[in-house]
Formats: sequence, C-alpha cells, structure tokens
Amino acid sequence: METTTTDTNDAKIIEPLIYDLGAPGRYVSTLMPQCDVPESDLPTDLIRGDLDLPEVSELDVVRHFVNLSQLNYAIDKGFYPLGSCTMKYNPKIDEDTARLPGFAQIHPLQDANTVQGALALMYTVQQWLCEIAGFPAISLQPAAGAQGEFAGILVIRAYHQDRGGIKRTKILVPNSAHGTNPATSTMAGFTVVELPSNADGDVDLDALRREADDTVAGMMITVPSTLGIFDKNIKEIIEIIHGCGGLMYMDGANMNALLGVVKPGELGFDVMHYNLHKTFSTPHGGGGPGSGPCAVTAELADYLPGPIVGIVEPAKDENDSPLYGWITPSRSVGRLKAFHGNFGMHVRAYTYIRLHGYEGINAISRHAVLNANYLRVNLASTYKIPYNRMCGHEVVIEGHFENVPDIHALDISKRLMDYNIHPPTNYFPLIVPEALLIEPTESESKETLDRFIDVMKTIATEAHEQPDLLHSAPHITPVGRVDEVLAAKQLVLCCRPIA
Amino acid sequence: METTTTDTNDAKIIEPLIYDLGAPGRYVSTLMPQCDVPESDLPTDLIRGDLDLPEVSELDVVRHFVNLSQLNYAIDKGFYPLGSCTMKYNPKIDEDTARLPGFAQIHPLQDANTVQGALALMYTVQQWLCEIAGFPAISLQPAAGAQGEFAGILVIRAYHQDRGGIKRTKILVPNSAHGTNPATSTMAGFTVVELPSNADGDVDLDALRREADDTVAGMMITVPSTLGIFDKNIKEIIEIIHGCGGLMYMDGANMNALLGVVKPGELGFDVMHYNLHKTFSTPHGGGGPGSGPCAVTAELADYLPGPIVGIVEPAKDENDSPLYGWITPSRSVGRLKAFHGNFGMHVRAYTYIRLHGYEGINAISRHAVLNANYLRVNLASTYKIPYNRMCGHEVVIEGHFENVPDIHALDISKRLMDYNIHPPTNYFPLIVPEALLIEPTESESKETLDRFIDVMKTIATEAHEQPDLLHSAPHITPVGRVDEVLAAKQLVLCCRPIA
Amino acid sequence: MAYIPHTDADRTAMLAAIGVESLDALFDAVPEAERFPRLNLPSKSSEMETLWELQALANANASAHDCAMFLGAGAYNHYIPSVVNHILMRGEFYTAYTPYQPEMSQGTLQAIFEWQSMISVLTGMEAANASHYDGATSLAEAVTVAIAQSRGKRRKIILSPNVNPQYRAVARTYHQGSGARFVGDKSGRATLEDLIDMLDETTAMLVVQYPNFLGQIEDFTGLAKKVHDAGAMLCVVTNPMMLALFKSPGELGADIVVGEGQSLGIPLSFGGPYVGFFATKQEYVRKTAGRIVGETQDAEGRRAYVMTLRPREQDIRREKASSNICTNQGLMALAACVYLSVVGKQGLRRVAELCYHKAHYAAEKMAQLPGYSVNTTLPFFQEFVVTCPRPVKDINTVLFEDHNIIGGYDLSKDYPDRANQMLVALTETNTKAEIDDLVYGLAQAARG
Amino acid sequence: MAYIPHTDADRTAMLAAIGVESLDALFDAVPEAERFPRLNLPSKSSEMETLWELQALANANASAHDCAMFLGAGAYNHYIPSVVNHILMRGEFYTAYTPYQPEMSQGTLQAIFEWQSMISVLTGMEAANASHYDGATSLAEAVTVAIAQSRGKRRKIILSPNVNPQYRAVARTYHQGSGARFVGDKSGRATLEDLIDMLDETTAMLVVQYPNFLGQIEDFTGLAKKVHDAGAMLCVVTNPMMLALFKSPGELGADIVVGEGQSLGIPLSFGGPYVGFFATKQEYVRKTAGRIVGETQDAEGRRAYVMTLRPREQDIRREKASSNICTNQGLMALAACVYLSVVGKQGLRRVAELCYHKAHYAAEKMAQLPGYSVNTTLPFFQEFVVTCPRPVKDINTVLFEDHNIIGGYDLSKDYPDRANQMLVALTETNTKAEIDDLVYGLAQAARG
Ligand SMILES: Cc1ncc(COP(=O)(O)O)c(C=O)c1O
Ligand SMILES: Cc1ncc(COP(=O)(O)O)c(C=O)c1O
Repeated sequence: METTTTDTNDAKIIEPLIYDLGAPGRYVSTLMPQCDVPESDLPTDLIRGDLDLPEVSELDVVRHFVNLSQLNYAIDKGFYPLGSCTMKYNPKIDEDTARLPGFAQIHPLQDANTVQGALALMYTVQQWLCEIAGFPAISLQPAAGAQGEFAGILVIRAYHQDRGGIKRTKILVPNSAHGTNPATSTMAGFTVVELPSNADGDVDLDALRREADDTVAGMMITVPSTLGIFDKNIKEIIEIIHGCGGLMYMDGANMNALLGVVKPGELGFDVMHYNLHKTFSTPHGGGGPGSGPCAVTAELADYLPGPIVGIVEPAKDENDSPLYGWITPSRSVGRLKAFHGNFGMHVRAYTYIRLHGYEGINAISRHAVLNANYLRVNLASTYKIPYNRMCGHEVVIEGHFENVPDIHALDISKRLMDYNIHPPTNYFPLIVPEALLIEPTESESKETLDRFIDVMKTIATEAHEQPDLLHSAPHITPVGRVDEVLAAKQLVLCCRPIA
Repeated sequence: METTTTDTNDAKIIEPLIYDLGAPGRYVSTLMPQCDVPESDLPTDLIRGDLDLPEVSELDVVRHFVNLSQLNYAIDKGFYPLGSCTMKYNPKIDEDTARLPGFAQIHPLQDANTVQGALALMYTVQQWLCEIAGFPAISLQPAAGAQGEFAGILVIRAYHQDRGGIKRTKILVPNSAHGTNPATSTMAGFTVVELPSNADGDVDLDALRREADDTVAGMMITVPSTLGIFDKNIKEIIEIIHGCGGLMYMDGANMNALLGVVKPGELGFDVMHYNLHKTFSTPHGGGGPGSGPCAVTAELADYLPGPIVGIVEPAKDENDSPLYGWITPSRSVGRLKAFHGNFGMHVRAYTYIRLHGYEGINAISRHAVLNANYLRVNLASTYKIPYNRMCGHEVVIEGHFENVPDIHALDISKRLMDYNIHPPTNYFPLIVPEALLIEPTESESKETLDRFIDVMKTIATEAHEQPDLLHSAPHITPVGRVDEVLAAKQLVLCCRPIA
Repeated sequence: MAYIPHTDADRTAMLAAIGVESLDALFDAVPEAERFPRLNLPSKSSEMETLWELQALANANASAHDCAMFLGAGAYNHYIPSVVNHILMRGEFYTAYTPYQPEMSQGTLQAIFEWQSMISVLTGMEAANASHYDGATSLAEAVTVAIAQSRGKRRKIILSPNVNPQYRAVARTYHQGSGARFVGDKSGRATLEDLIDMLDETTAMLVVQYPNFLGQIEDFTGLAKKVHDAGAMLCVVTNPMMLALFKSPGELGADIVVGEGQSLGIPLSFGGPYVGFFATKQEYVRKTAGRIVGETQDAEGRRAYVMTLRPREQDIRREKASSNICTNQGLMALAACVYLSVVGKQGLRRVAELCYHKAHYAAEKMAQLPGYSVNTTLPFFQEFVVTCPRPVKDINTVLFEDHNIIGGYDLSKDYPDRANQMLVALTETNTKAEIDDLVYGLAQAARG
Repeated sequence: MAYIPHTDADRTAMLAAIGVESLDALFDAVPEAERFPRLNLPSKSSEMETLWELQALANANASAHDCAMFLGAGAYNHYIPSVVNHILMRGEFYTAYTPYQPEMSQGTLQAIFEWQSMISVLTGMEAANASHYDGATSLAEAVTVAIAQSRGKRRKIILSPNVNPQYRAVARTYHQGSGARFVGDKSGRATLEDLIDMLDETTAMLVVQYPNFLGQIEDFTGLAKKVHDAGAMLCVVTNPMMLALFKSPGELGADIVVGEGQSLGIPLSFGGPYVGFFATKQEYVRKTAGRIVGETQDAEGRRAYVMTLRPREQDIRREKASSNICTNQGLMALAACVYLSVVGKQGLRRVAELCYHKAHYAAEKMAQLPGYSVNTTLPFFQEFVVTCPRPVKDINTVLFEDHNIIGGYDLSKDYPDRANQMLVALTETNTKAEIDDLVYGLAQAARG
C-alpha cells in the first residue's frame, strides 16, 4: 500500500523522522525496570545535561519502522539480480537458529568449557569451509569480504617478511577487480599494479609476465572474474606468479559459481576469502553484517588472524566429544576485530550447509551458472554482451544502444524499478562501458528469469520508442530519482543540533 | 512500495494466486525428512489420486505472502479507529511469550501434573479477569466474544430450566445492540425482543417495563452501549429485569471503557463476557483468533462451560505452590469447544495485565475515554453527533451532510483511506443514520487524533466542494472500490476445479 | 504508562478541550456508588521482568520441546516449517482485523480465498468457508445447516460413537436449545450398520469420522448413498493430514466435511488457537455460517477479493442469522495456508506417508510386547489403539517419570468399557529412537 | 533441492536454450583436472532435523538465559526490548543490501540517517557514519583518519593502556603496513600525565577510553586542549550506554569518538555481529571511511536520503581509498536505532542509572568481603575491579560450578601484573538476588 497521502502538509515527507514523532516527556514505561538495590549518589559534576533522543511510544516506533521497511525493496519482495552480491534466498530457519538463546545469549569471553556447543559449531564451519575451498586452514574472524581480503593480504605480507622479502612491494590486480582489492592492498602498505584484460575478458598474460618479477608480493584475482567469466588461463596465471615468488590470492566473493565445481586450493591458490553473506546466504541486512572467513594453505596457516577454534583434547572414543578451545596461530598477523568474528553468521552458514549437504552444495553453483547463462543467451539479441561466452554465475551486459545515445545503464536500471525488479549492479566492472552486471542466483525460478527477460526486452523497445519513460523513471517508487549532488553539497548528516 | 507494475499483462492482477505461482513438480526438499523406520505398504485402494496443492519454492511462498501482507492495512501501519473493535496497540512481547516452547509445544490432553505452569497461568488469568469485572467465577473456554455470549446465554437458560422456568422464552435486546446479541439468543432457542432507545440513546424505560414480565429469561445489554454512551439508568434497568425474575447479561466487548471504572458484577450484572482480543490486546489476526471468557455470579458458577482450572490441592505453605487441575462445574452447560479455549490468547492477556499492573489497568479506560471525548468535541462542529454527551471509549457520528445528499458514510470511509487512515465502523449501530462509529483507543496519541480531526474536517470540505473525490475514493489503495454484488452473483469461492 | 502515550501536557490540553477538570470527571454517568473500585491486581512489571515470569511458567511445563510426544486424539505434534511463523509475525497480518474494508485488506482476503481453495481441494468439496473456532464447533455448525436444509423438519442427528467425544459434546452443547436430537453414540459400540439402521425420515444428518477417533479408517463405501436415500445429509469429520494420502470425503460422497486444521502448521499451544474448517457443496453455501471470501473486481476491472454472502451473517441478519459467529480464527487459517503452500503437493503427501510409516512401525513393535495387544482389524493412519496390561494412567506415569515420554491418550476417559486402552499417535517428528524408547518404556511399565 | 526451484522440465528447457547437454557442460572453462572434486560433507538434512541439531549445540552452552552473567569487558548483557527483534525480522530490512539504489531503499537509508543522528547526539559530535565492523575496527579507522589529517606527517599514536586491549591489538593489526607507530601502552601502567608527556610534533592522535577498560571514569578535563596544542587529535573510545548519564566526549573536546554499539539492543551472540560507531567533527567527515547517509531531495522535491560522499569509498577510489570497507554492520545499526528510539530519552537514562546503581551496590558488598578489595579511587559506571584472594580462573570455576554464575573477566590475561584481579560488569538485568548470590559465591570461593 502506498504510504504517500494526498495531505498537502505531508506531501514532501514520505515518513517523518523518528525525531519528528512523539512528544516531549513521552516514554515507554514498560522498558524501565524498578531498581531493586539501594540507589547510590551520582557524581553530579560528571553527569550530562540534556539527552536528545526520541520521546515516542512503542506504537510510534512500530509504525515508523514498519512504514520505513515498506519503502525498501528486498529479496523477500522480488527479483534482486545485483551482480557480485549473490542476492539469493535467505532461509527463514537460519534466522531461528541464530536466535536460539544458547547462541544469542553467550558472552564471547566465557570460559571455553562453558561454550563447547558454540565452539563445536565454529570448528565444524571451519572444517566445512576448508573442505569446500580445498584449504587446510581458515580463520572465521573477518567481519566481511573486505576484511577477509585484508586478512589474506596481511598473511601474504607476513609470509614475505619472514622470508626477508622486504622488496616485494607490489600486488597485481586485474582492472576488472572489485574496488576492495586495490584498496585492501594499499591498506596493507603495498603498491597496486593494475593489469589489463584482453579482448576475451581474461587477464592479459603478456602484461602479467611483464610485471611478474621479484618485487611482486602476490596477485589478487576473482574467480570467476567480476566479468562473470572463468579465466581460461587461470592455471598459467598461478604458475607465473608462483614462478616469480609471489602468492596467489583468490577473491572468493564469487564462490557461488564454484561450489563443488572446483576447489581453489587445488587450483593452486594460496589464500582466499569467502563471503558468507553471499555464498552461504547469511542475509545482507541492508548492508551487513557479513562474514569473510580467510582460508590459506598449510604453509600460511601459522599467519592466520586469531584466535581460531581448535581441538585441545581429542575425543577419547566414538561416544565422547573432543574438547574445543581457542588457538592463536603461532605467527598470527594479529586480531582483526574484537572477539571471534560474526558468530551469528557462522550459525546461519552452518545451518545452510547442513540443510544442503553435499548433494545440495553440489547443486548450487550448477544452477546459479545455469540461470546466468540462460539470461545471457536470451538477452544477447537485445543487449550488447561484451564477453558473450559461457559465463559463471553472473553475466555483464552493456546498458546502452547505439541509436539512442542518451540512454544510459542508469536509465535502464531506474526503469526496471517500475517493473518491480531491482536493478543489476551499475557501472561495475569499470572496464565495461555502461555495465549492467546481472547475477540471478540459483534460488530464482525459470518463471522469474523469463519475466526479467521480457521486461528487459520491453525496456529496450521503450528506450527506442519512448526514451523519456526511461529518463523520468522510476515512477512507482516511494521517491523519484534522488539528487546525489545536493546531498554532497549540503552535507546534512544529522537531524539534530549538536551543542 | 507499490506493487502494481506497468506491465500490461499483469495490470489486472495485483498479486497472483499461490496456485498460479510455481511449476509442476516443484517442491521444497528441506521440508521432507527421511524415513528412519521401515516403510509399510499403503492400502492402495484407499489412496487418493491427485493432490492439487501448490508446487512452489520457499522463496515463492515468502514473496507471495510478504507481498500480500503489504496489501493490508493494520494497527502496525497506522490509525485504525474501527468502532466496537478496540484496535489498540498489540505489544510485541505478547507475541514472544505466547511462542515460548513451554507454552507452544504442550498438548492439551497432557496430565495436569506435567502442565502446572500453564494451569497456573490460566488460573491467574481467571482470577484477574474475575477481579476486574467483579465476578467470582469465569470460564476461559469461549473462543471469541460471540461464543462467550452463547456460553452466557446458555447459562441463563440452564438456570431458568433448573428453576422450572420453561416459560421464560424471551431475551430483551436494545436495538442498538451488536448483531451477535440477537443471533446468540436465537441460537440458544430464545425469542428476541428488541427494545427501542430513547432520544438520549439510552434504553426506553417504558418499553422495557412493558416487556418485563415472567416470560423474560434475561436481557443482554452492552455497557457502554454500542452508541458509545453509558446508559444513565443502568441500575434501574437491572432492577427492572431482576424484578421480573430475569437475569442481566452484559456484553463486555466494550470493557475498554470500564477497566478500573466500574465492575459490572458490582453493578448487579449476572453474566458477562470479555473480548480478550479487544480489551486485553491479543491481536485481531485479520479476523481472529479471539477469546471470549464468560464470567458469572456465584449463583451461576455451577453452570459455566468447562473444564476450568481450579486448585485441587492447596499450597502447604508460603514457599509451596498449589496443585492445579481441571474442574468441570457440577451443572455445566457443557463444553463449547474442544480442549480449553484459545490458550495462546490467555498467555497474551496474562502478559498484558502483568505489564500494566493495577496502575496501568486503571489508566487504560480513563485514557480511552479521554481520547474518544476529545474526538467528539473536536468533530462536533463539522459532523452531526446524534448523542453529543460525554461518551465512553467510542463516539458515533453521522457521515452525511444536509446539503450534499449523495455523500454517504461509505464515501467518507473510502476517502479516509486516501489519507492512510482506516475507516471507522460503518452503518453500525443500525439506529444511527449513516453511522460512523469511531473508537480511538488509549494507545493513540494526541498527535494522531489531531491529524484525524484535521483529515475529517478536510473531507467534510471536500464533500461540499469536490464530492467526486469522495465518490471515486479510494485512490491510493492497491485496488479501488470493489464490486460486492458481482462477488455474490458469480460466487467464485475456490480457484481450483474440484473433481 | 505502558502503552498509553499521553504526556501530562497532552492530558491537560485534552481535558481542557473537553471541558472537564480530571480524567475521573469523564465518568459522571457511571453510578457513583460503584464508580472507581479498588483493583486487587499486582503492581506493574517491566517487560524484562514479565518475560522472566512467563519463562518460569513456561519452564514449569513438560513439552514436546523436551519430551517425546505420543499424544494425539485431536491435536498433533507436527513439525512447523520456519517460514510459517515468519509470515505470521508480519504485523500487517496479525494486527489487522476482519476485512470489512476490502480496499485495505486484499492481503487477508486473498490469503483466505487461497485457504478456502486448498480446503476444497483436500476435502474434495466445492466450497469452504474462512474458518470456525475449531473442528468441534465446525461440526456443531454443520448440524445447524443440516436442520436448516430440511427447513427444520428433520432434527435427528446420528452420531457415530467413533466421532471425537469432545466434538460430540460440543455439538450437543450448541444444540441444547435448537431442538436437535442426537442419537447413535450412547453405547459407544454402535457399528456403521447400526447407525445406518437409525436413518429415517426425521434424520437430518449422519456424522462419521475419517479416520475415526480410534485412528481407524472405516469403510464408508456405499454409505453416502444410503444416507441420501433416506433424505439426510452425510457429514464427515476428518483430519486434513490424512487427506494428503487417502481418498477425499468428497469422493466418498460427503455433503459437509468438517475438521480441525491444527495439523497444518499450527502449534499444539495447549489446545488453541486452532482452526476449524468447513467445506460443502456449492448448493449448501448460502446456508452455511461464517465468513466466506469470493472473487470479484474493482472499479477498474482489477481482480479483487471480498467477503461475500454477507447477508447470512449476524451483523446484518441479527436474530434471524443461523449462527452468531463473528470473529473466527483468521490468523490460524493463514498459518495453514502458508503451511500447505510451502509443504506443497509433494511435501504434504510425504509428511502423511511418514506419519503412516512411523505409526505402523510403532504398532508392529508394540504388538510384539508381552502383555500388550494392538487392534489392527481396520487400516489406520497415524493413530492406533494399544491395550495395555495396566491402566493407561499408570503406564503414562512410568513413561513420563522414567523415560521422559508423554504417552498416549487414555480412552477410558471417554469410553468406560475401554479400560487399559491407549490411543497412540505418531507424526513425522517421532524418530525411530523415540519409538524404540517408547516400546522399551512400555515393556518396563508393564511390570508395574 | 533445498532452495533451488528448478524442476526437471525447467532444467531441460534451459539447457536447451543455452545449447548444452548437461549442467556439468557449463563448466568447460574450468581446468579439467580439478573440475568437480568430491566434497566430503555430510548428506543433506531436513529443516526439522537441522533445527534439532542446532538446538542440541545451543543447549551445550551455558548462557545468560540460564546463568547469572557478570562478564563485560566490552560486551554487555542488557535487556533487549521485544520490539527490536520484531523490526529486525522484517524481510524488507534484512534481505535488502547496501542502498545503492536510493529509490528502492529509503527505508534503510532513513534508518541509517536516524542512527547517525542518535550517535551524534550521544557522543556530542557533529557527524557519524553508517557503521564499522565493531568498536575495535572503528578505532583502527580513526588512526587512519588522524594520520591522513596530518597528510602522513604525523604517525605516532599514543594509546592509553586503559584502552580495551583487543582494540589496541586491532589498531596494530590494521596498521602494520601503514607506518603508524603506537606508544603509551607498553608497560600497562602509564598515567594520563605520562601519555600527555609523550605528545610531540610527530603525534597524530592520542587515544583514551571513557569509561576505561577497568570501568573507571578518568578525569579528562583539560586533556583536549593539551592534545590540540600539540597539533594532534584526541580520540575517545566510549560505551554509548554510559553516555546516557555522563558528559559526552564532544563536551570533553574529542575530535573522533568511536566505540561498540552492542549495548544498544544487540545480543551478546558470542561476540558478533555487533556494530562499531564512528563520530567526528563535520570538518573531518571527508577524511572518514565507510558509508555515510545524507539528506537530499528527489526530482519532485520530496525529502529523500542517499549515500553521500561516495567518491571516498573503495568502489570508486580503489587503491587511493583510505579504507577497503564495503559491507558494514547495517542491520545492527538498525537494531541500535530501534533500541534508542523505543527506550528513548528517559528510558536510556534509566537503564544507565540502573547499571550504575547495581554496580555500586555490588562493589560495596564485595568490598566488605574478607579477602577481597575493590578499587574505587575513581568514579565508575557499570564495571569495576575487584582483587580476589585467589586466581580469577579458580574463582570463576567455583562460581560456575556451584552457583550457576558466569563471573567477571580475568584481567591477568591482558595485564600480567593484575593477577587475581577480576573485572565485574553489572547491567539492569542483574537482580539484587543475583548480586547477593555472587557475593555469597565469592565468599565461598575465597576458601579455595
Ligand atoms: C568481488 C567482490 N570482492 C569483495 C567484496 C567485498 O565484500 P564485502 O562487501 O563483504 O566486504 C565484494 C562485495 O561487495 C565483491 O563483490
Ligand atoms: C459489542 C460487540 N459484541 C460482541 C461482539 C462479538 O465478538 P467476537 O467478534 O469476538 O465474536 C463484538 C465484536 O465484533 C462487539 O463489538
């Protein structure tokens, strides 16, 4: 139901700010327990004056956030083919298991013997993720993909430092890479060398060979690439980097194309991160929380961020359980966040993998790739597909038309909203003009894909026949196109005066 | 977000039927556990052929029902002043307590000693509801208000039968009464005699006296009445009925005006039902479940429907708890439903009363009545208020204007939707022309009421200046005015062919 | 206070607008002597402390969460897929009311329409209503329809003794003032033939249960014809879970099919809220009680849903209405609708098969126990009767105290001549290990 | 299979459209030798059985659900109002992603804007960002800003030893390649005066914690001026719950305020997901990392929200970005926003007061225990240090095993010279009875 009213006073405001609701002096008394101990004096000179927080009823709060929620689009509402983000179905049972009191109400600093269930769960998740990627060691600590990358690059750095590799200052990154790859490398103190892609979208091997010298610490590459394709020369690339003494980092954000298809560790990668909030369906939460476990070869295991979960006392026999505990790898790059990672996401990943089993895990990528290729072959007649070959779990198309030069990918994206479909990723990868990166995921049905194809074709027709429909889109969303320039110019980041 | 698309194919369908989603052969494998026992042969001649149920994915289901939900208006979305229904805030904590595994996963036929917690809760709810209404006995069995009425009227019937009152065949019901009152009386085998109201909206005492003879089994009356007013002569009415040997039934659907204000039992009523889904905020659920406990005087206690919860072994001392068990009143009218009532609603009512305590319970009706009178005085200049005197928790106005005869209450109601407000109850009570029965409840704030007043005034202006705006309303809802006549004519009640 | 949002300033301004001095002054019309009584209730409690108190009460119960559950007899411990509750928790559904205003209620209306359709499919009937309070009151409403159908000329209702005893009791409660006469179930031992023999020109309806209260699938072949030949209606009380696997009552010729929908995604919850379903032939629809949703269009030709045949209902027909039902069990119908959607065609059949297999495994094991015997003369679905060497009450005490098992239903409570007979129920939630534990526990309990 | 909706017919049609024979044929580009490895994982499990398995794992933990909890040290067991979780369970929030498309994300965007506003208010700073992973990484990001603010000329970071040891560790991890130099916390005993003495022209920032890791409220009067006089920035790590009651870091002159938002309605959840907040003066905003939401308008002049200052971020700035953060902790920021809304101005202050009173009651009782001493030289909020007669580990074992209490944090883990020192945390969830039990348990444990 549309929430806009025809009330002229409210017309410019879709939903008031929570601060503009309520009334001075209002409070929810049920949230104020009595004090059952004698009250102590407060140190008056240290006490603050005003506390400018909302003064609302519980009903005000519920209505406000329910109404806000309805301004959102979400996987639970419809198709969300946001490339590189793996917007698959988030099983509801995951939300239940993560909220079990025995998980939600345990403190991260409890003695290990009081949290054996949680440790067993994390240990198992470590094992499963190692198995799936073909690595012997992993740390669940990183809070998101970018932090997983950072962990991995720090591991590479520490490895070289231990071997006196102070002059290994370069990380090679293909120009199709996600922005986190170069940013991570810089954060870790490396110099980024961007590698061009060839006409097929694969890494330009000549360029790679030119850069592959003893200043190379490693290379970060995404498989399948952010163009959605499997680099045909992946083994050669790995060999070249290993040949010059560098280590190979795989950005595992696209693991949804590889489950049961290939184990990166077996391909020769040294380090890799997962995005549990993508591949293993822990929900994206409107922008997190995520989880970015970092897996490495045996040689690198001692550098992992810690602590990680290990067995401190093996099981005595079949009916016994081992004793789990915290282990900090001997040459750890250090801790990346307080405590042990986003445990709630580990519970969800455990649930998800357990539900699927090897049968289901083996089916995921096969169907994700099936869906992407189905879109590819069906869109190829209408849209330019820069790398029109068998793709992975996503496909990149160009969102423009030769004969209507003022239609851009952004216009197509905004017009998709009018059909109640979330736009693909826009303008990424950077090397494709007017890129629209489309990732359907395995949880979408053929009917949904068929409708998307129809809509994309309709929009192409509209682009030619009624281009203004696209320029003025979206029309049915709670707000129309928003002014990003104004936002940056006025820079209103807070709705309250700060004394 | 509006879900209508500009997709012409879909334009006539807001959301497909679940049967029109999915594909033949689709199923959710996670919902099919393995069989861990040897399988037995099925008796093939008894086995059915086709089972025409949806074949959808879990994602199909989630999107379907999330999208359906967004077609609804609800208390959680905005103001819902549906008279006689007490659409107050439903505390979220109630939903949590009712779902505690120790409540949600107990079987109604378990031995009493295995469910002492549940019995203690029901016993306490019985006690509290008795205390609030001033009655010594109650049965929690009735599933809704109407069933509570039926229980009460059966009790009255049984009472008279035990006293040889076979000629007491009449139940008196004021013409302002809710439809359930006369329907209940008929169901129990009584003849309904409708009593007129006087110019003040109170029961016409002369008419009452005329009917009050030894054929009267009892009288059903709502306090405050469905006109939202306290009958000034309530004690006299009770006396008249008692005087002719009849019993007084109070329809307690409007108890939200009486909590801590007056105990019906102390006024002289003999029987009363509660609507827990109104007064005690167990949610209305899109049309139930409800709960309609029936309370009676000591004289009538033995007739209550059962079983009810009693103490079968008192506590030995302060630190001991009593042993609770089921007790069927000795001359019970019988059981009204399987098991013991809508226990989930009892848990919510317990939670609600516990949170409020006597302080909060005392405040509820005072503020509900404050809100209704605030609306009354502010609407009186714009709308005709047939009984413009101090009202209870609701106020009835007339939804028409002398000088624009073709504007009806229904038009005003539909136009309210355009302002994102749920209409009041329409055309009830029947004795008020173009009735709009407005019940704000205590959980609405002054800001919300002020906006409602403004909107109602704006609509009155619109009715005069742009009456078509009202006739064509609503404009912003998922569907426009629906054709009720067509529905009854074509009578499509099922979307599948039944063999 | 709690959920009352008024500030002091709000109250002052509002009282001034009304023209009274205090909140209490709003109640001058209430008799003074009884006005403002003292309420002997506990003092208010914070949400945190209230939750603790409720948790303590919940923990004082033994539940299917921590015991093996073999109790059925009208309520069954099935697994509820997570998605059901997630949908039910949407405020747009549970904080709405009866869809009186269709433009603002299409979500509720369409869901009810879908539920009606699924119930029609399961029962094999042309139409179903939005819901009744539970299976028992659905039966009571069926009796009303049957009498009305004969224009009140037929008032005899033949009840099989194998219909759920509580349902029979409720039908009697409902009809103590209606002139209905219930026969057939007095001795508790009438056979189907006995019941058929009772058919006469005063009979409005004959009621059987499928599977019957003892879990058995009686042979109803030819029954409908005999009932119809006598000018009466056939009502079948049924368990919708069984209908995933077994022939529908529609195929058996039923005129009205009623039952309890709790098996379909609704928690045990100590007996409620559940949902009664009511399905019938299209020709009887106008005689039935309760909300019914029909398909229609809006002003612009868009498909829409609306409550239809409203003039049957109490709010319009008042003392001439055949039933007083108003609020029903809407949210529980939604739960069942979501359950049936997500479990779906194949899943529901699978769940039913599991119930069948587990019950047959359990029956076989118990039949081998010394001192116990199992009655398998008739086919059964998920429940069966086992005759024990001692009173069921005593057996159940041993099962609970020593084995953490909630045993079956003690049939002697309803059928005095069924001493020592336990009605055991199995669902897909009972693991083989649990069943083996039960068998072991029964063996132990036999000794006394 | 599980959540893959493809029927056989779908698969066949789709493969045909693509022009391949089988699913496996889609992967010809993958090196053959490594293609299609065996996965040594368990077989699939139904939702029901999976839930049981997870319940068993959860039940194998001792939690605040069934024990009295006195552990804090950076994560606190506060009561979470029911409404917080109900809002979080809305699929529209948790199954959306980063609001790249503002027209379809106004819900998320406005909620983040509101959260930013509340954090600004609590900290007394002009601007806050959408979130960081946790309090520790927020500090690490603050270090980056401080160095950038000096254009890399200042790289010395003075860390108070009383800053959470894990936060200090994380800052070091983050900056092992950035050239930052951390000083001040080596001995573990540096006073505020010692830290001030370390200020020099290479100092980018001085970091203190408020309340400090030991629960104390150090006197920061005049500190900001000294730091600023040295040309450095002052960063205050803080606990937002304390800020409901005590002066804001903004009032104390802080340039950057960071901390952990877990206290604000986020479950303990074994350490995550939590939410780091980052607040600063408007002048530094363009130097900060992470998403920031700003107010703007749509084409028709309607108020709208959008992620702003995007060119700072990694997806646009790539190797020149100051941070690689992409996904943050959005949903947890929403949780905190709902929490702060519903608890509100008066409620948050009340919760903070309760923490204060309970902590002071507990401290007073423990101070009276023979063998125990409590350090109350400085004011404290909800945590304090108690010196025990025996190692904390041993005391905690007794508390857990004999009294069902999860005791305080063993400070010797981080501060070798703090043997036998326990950091005890109190919240509004600790009843007087629990505190009295703890005191009794400590008395028992003293004996050894
Ligand atoms: C290819 C790629 N790498 C890395 C990331 C970073 O992951 P996160 O957002 O979890 O930090 C993303 C996600 O946006 C990605 O798509
Ligand atoms: C005055 C009155 N009496 C009785 C009822 C019937 O209650 P229920 O709908 O719970 O059966 C209602 C509710 O609609 C009512 O408003």
